[in-house]
Amino acid sequence: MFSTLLADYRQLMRDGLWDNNVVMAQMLALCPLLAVTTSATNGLGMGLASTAVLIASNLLISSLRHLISPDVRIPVFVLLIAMLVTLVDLFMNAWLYELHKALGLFIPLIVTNCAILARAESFASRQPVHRAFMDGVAMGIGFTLILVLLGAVREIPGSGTLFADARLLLGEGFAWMELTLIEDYRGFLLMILPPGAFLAMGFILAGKRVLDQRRQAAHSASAA
Amino acid sequence: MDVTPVVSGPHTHIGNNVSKDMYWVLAALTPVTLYGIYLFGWPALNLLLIILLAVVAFEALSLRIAGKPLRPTLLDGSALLTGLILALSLPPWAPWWVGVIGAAFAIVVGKHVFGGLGQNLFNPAMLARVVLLISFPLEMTTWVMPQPLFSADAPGFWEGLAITFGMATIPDAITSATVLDQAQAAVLHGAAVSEGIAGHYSPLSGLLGYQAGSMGETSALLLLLGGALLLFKRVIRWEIPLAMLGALAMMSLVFMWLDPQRHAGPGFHLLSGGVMLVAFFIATDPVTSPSSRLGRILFGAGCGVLDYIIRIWGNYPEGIAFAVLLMNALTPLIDHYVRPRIYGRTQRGMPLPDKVAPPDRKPKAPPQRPLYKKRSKKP
Amino acid sequence: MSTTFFSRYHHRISYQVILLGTIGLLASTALVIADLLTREEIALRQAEDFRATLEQVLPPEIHDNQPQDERHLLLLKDGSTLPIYRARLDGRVSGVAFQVRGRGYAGPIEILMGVDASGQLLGVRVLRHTETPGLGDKIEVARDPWVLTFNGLSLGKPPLSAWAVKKDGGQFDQFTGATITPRAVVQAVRDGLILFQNHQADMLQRAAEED
Amino acid sequence: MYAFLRTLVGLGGHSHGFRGGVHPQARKHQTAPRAIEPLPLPQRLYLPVQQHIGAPAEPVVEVGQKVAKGALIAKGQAGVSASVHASTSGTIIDIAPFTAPHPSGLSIQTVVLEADGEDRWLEQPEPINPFILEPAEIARRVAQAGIVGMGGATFPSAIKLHLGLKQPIDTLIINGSECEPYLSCDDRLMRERSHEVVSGVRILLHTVRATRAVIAVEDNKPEAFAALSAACEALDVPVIQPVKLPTRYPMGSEKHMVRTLTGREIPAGKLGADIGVMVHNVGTAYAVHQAVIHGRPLVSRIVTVGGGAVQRPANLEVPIGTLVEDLLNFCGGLRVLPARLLMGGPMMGQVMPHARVPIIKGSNGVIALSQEEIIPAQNSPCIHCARCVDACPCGLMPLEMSARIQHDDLEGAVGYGLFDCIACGACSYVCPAHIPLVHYFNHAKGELNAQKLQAKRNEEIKKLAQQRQQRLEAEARAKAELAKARKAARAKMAPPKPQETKEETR
Amino acid sequence: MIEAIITLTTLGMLLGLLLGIAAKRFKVEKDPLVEEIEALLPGSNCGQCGLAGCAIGAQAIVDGKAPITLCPPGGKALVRQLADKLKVDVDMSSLADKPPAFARVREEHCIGCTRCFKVCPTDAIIGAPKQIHSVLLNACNGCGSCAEVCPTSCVEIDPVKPTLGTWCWPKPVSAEHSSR
Repeated sequence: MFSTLLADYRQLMRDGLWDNNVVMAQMLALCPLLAVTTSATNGLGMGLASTAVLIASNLLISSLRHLISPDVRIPVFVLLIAMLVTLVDLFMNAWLYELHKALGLFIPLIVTNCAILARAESFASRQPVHRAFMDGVAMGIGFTLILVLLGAVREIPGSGTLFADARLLLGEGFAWMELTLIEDYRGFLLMILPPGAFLAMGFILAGKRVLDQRRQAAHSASAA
Repeated sequence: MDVTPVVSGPHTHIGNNVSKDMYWVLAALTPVTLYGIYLFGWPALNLLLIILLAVVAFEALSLRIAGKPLRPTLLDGSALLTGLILALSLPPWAPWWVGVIGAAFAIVVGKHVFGGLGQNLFNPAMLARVVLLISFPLEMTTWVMPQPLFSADAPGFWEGLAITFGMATIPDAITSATVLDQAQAAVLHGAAVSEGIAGHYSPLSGLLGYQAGSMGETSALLLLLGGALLLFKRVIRWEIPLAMLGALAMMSLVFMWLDPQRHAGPGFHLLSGGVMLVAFFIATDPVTSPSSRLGRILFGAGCGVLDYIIRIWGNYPEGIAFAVLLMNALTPLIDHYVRPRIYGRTQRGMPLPDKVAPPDRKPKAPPQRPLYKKRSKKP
Repeated sequence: MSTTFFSRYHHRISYQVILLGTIGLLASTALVIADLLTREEIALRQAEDFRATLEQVLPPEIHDNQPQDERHLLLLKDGSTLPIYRARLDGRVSGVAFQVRGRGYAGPIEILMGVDASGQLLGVRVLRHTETPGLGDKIEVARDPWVLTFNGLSLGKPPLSAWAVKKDGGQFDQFTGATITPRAVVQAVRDGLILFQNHQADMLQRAAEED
Repeated sequence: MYAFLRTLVGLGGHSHGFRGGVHPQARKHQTAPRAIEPLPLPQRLYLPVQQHIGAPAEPVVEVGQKVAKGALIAKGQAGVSASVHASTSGTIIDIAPFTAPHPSGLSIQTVVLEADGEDRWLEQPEPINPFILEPAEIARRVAQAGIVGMGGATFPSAIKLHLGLKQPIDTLIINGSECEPYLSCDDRLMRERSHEVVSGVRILLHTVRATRAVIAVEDNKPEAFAALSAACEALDVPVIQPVKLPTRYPMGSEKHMVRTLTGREIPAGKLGADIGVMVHNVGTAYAVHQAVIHGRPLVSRIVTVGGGAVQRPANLEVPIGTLVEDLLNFCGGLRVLPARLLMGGPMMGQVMPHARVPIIKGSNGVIALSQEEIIPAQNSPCIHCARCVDACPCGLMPLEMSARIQHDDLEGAVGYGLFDCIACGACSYVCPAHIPLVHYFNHAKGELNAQKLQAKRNEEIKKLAQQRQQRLEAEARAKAELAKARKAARAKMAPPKPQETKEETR
Repeated sequence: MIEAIITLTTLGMLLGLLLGIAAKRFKVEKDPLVEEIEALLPGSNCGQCGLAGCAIGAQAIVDGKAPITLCPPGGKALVRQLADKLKVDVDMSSLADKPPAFARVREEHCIGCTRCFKVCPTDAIIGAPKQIHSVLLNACNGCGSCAEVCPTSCVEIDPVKPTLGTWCWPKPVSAEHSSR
């Protein structure tokens, strides 16, 4: 019983992190993704905020799933998600003020993050609470990882640093994360400009395709 | 006698091929290149060689990754041409890594990501130039006055190497703004454009190219000669160069007439910046320009108009690369909507009416349908 | 089971009305509570933030008051109003801070500047801008000390004609590769100084009378 | 707006002449100076029952039957079809499939005729004055003679003439342009038999009642033009006028010739007759003269044998049904192994599977190209140079069509005008990437045709299935009723069970 | 505060009302697409798709449970019609169009059992008990049902040989052009 549950969670995790990743497989949430990932720190902040909303919305919607009638489900989802995002915005503004200053513009964007609505519609509204929670965690982490990855891919060539200003997000204790990889670096500006986001995204997607193809080839080779 | 292969006609051919075209363009660019090397000396030659090497290396790498055979594509001259055009459009004393990054963008992102030769949407060299301009504004706007080889002030071989490999800084004394920079600065100051370019520009210097600028953009005369050779060999066609230069001239004439304080004349605009190089060698890139004659005319005119708009109202003194890329992006659209009229059909694809048969003897015509529903299904 | 219990009513119009109504009620209530919880904190943070910025252009040694509390609306000659913040030392106005706006490369640049009573610049800080990262953003003090070069300058020092970037024949450095951004800042600061000169009396004296 | 733009850039008016086209090397010097030689009668002749566009003819002879030259061998069917006649006198020795002169190398029903060497004509009717005959009668005689378009299209000429009877024709165009490289059979015909050609034109003119006829000759054949002018003079027919056309491929295409001579365009999906013009080949005119004046059906034609691999290129008058092999042997055999053996010219000619295929009515040339004459394909990807667009005489965009066909978007290619393509090959000829454009178009046209046939067949089979369904249902109903009736009958006989009976009878 | 709560609640109720009415109003009973697709299918219920009849096949296509290439007798022509109808792109090249085939009765083995013509979906086999059966080529769609039931395996499904009339140029093959 417990082991099947564990296997189920492992599968959910795999889906969220790789096979059915919000960005790399579902190609959702590109707007916040491309807008905020000028640095790995920004990506991390946005990812964590989105994950919080995603988990909360999955939980809420899954527990209300029997109440919600199919005809009005979409407005209900939108209302709930908008409420959650506004809550996060308010709380961040109050207690994570510096980070809110950096990400402030993008927090309301989470409302339009179609990944959250998509998970609500296709998963949370049909699954028990515990699975919906795990899905939120998995999808959230998957999204956060991509945001951080894209942020890093853009930040390193773009400004020669990694996790710059991480202390604003995580507190002074995390100052060690802030790396300056190249001193006096003038920067490959394209990467922190919007076109760079598309470019880096394209290469990341291509990379995933290559890995998947290799894996499949290895799989079928071993099966044969 | 034995079975011959089952092939459709025609069984004869005019005898051209893709690499012949490429080598003709390379040949037409040779005088400009040699002159550019003469004007800007060893650093320019170094940069050119580095770019050509890098281009071939990246081409080979991309082909290897894509699992395509190396030889035929490496030998077709297309990568070398991209490299040469890129080198000709960079500041001649740019450091080596600018060239290498440019080559990487041109070949990998500009060409092979789209599927290789013939598939790219944008001109690879122009794409690389724009990426470099956006990313490295300092390096990409450091121009020098011509320092002809073996002249007193010209850097020697070792100095040239030092400049290219970033070991020596370019002395401030010989850096210079391009004439387009001067014109823009003058207008921003509120001075007359003629004052701004006085002493920096004359039609003769424009023609001969004895002014600051990139290696291949300076001598309008040699570029014209190369273009004429290509036109004569029918490697390129007249529509794009003529429409582009014509549109630019028209724009500058109109605005000079409206406000001669702010706007220089057509001669200045045609002979400065990268106009000539682009008109004959870049905008005419077959892959990224429209297929129909009218389409090519629209494309060329669009390049000219956009270039003028960016030069005058944009933030960059020269906008030809942006203009070309914008029009490249429009090319599929132009190709979709601007098609030659099909024999026996109207421009919209309806069968022509039969004019001669009198109505009483005309058999009842079946309902006429247009040939194509406008359905865009580009592979 | 709740499934069967509720889903029986799912298709009734009244059910939809009540459902959406309830959700709306719950959501708005939650937001109201959150707002009440955070309102004070947020206001505090914003005030702190603003004070910190003001401190940068009105150094603490020239005042003993809280400039952020001394917000006044200055009536300009063209009829518009400009909020200003006064610094006082011993009750006398020792400096003012106000916002100016420059036209940058990619949009407006909001600049806060502090001027002492004699018209000398105390400090210039960029509040908001949308300039190209890595290029135009050197106007942020966190990235480049460039804006500090304004400190101590005034309209006569340098002379008005030199209030421009070097490329335009002035005395201010432009950063390599970007001219428009520093040009916009220099112009905006110069205009701010002119504005101060034009309204010097209002900014300093009438304010004193008001109190 | 669009029209304005077009006029602005001066693209609107090709009032005469057509857009595009190419100038392939003519290479006619090999054979043009060579007079027509009669080919000695071969031993066996192979006469396919279909040598034309349309339905195959039905054989009317039996194996073992003796026939005279000109005797009917296979009768044309109703609709678009044409008869086949014996090209010499002899015995029918077989009626069986034989390799068709077609690139597929597939076979076709063929009548094999063993020559008796006498070459004895069927009883000839007295020559008659055609100008006392009704046009419909002339058309009938043309049909009887089995004449088809001799330029290579092989459309039955009588059908064309019938169209002309129904619609007013103002201009009769006789196509003597012969724009294909290598070929000179029409050139020689016009030079050597100009009187017969002009006579044939006169008959055609009489038949379609056009006001004038022009014989169009490309300006690289001055001798033919002079001969025709002299013949017109001699026969005193001022309404027939030889005209010089600029040399440009594909001038010989009906559509483009009409455009060049009259400035009119044949609307898509229509025929020349719809706009008052009719085009016939000079060879057709000659055959009409033979048929109407002398009562001789079409049993021979002029064929150019050329190409670098042929020992002694020539123009031969060949009995229909002669094997290509015999022609080559008469010309001294092959000098070198040919890279391609073609029937027709190098632009639109078809590759032959081997030399044991018969000459048919539309075979205007047998070209054996040596390796040097074929420029080897150096395939590279399409670079969108659009030379094909400039070369296309039909205003198509071959590169767009082939790209779609390559990705199996055949409908997309149709949207770009696939069915307006005349397969002239100008696009492939100029393509620097050596893309087999015409091959793509041929493939797509064939594939779409096959799909159309299949869809039609599906439709028919569906009807059959529905009929069966109905039949089965009807049978089941009948059976049920029968059972009911039987049960009722049994119920009557059996001791009554009152309630049930009531139910059932009701 | 209170206003916000009231506004949002009222808005919710109003929207609920609207949506509830709309859901009742615009209820779609049955998918008309299924019928349209069924009309395109051959209708011979031959079972070559592995489903029990064309109606079920049509439903499967609409539900996305079967590819639009499911019907061998329909051939490429049908695939194209279906692709048009469903607005999907389909890679025709991967479709190894099963060459059209006809049933042929090997007369030396036929015992005249009539089983084959009873199952023929298009009534393409004629014959009578104890008589040798033969196939009407025009009506046969090569589905092979007859071959399955023949007790002596005397029905063969032969591919149709191309003739001059049906032959068409093969798609050109060249390494360079087929690289994608």
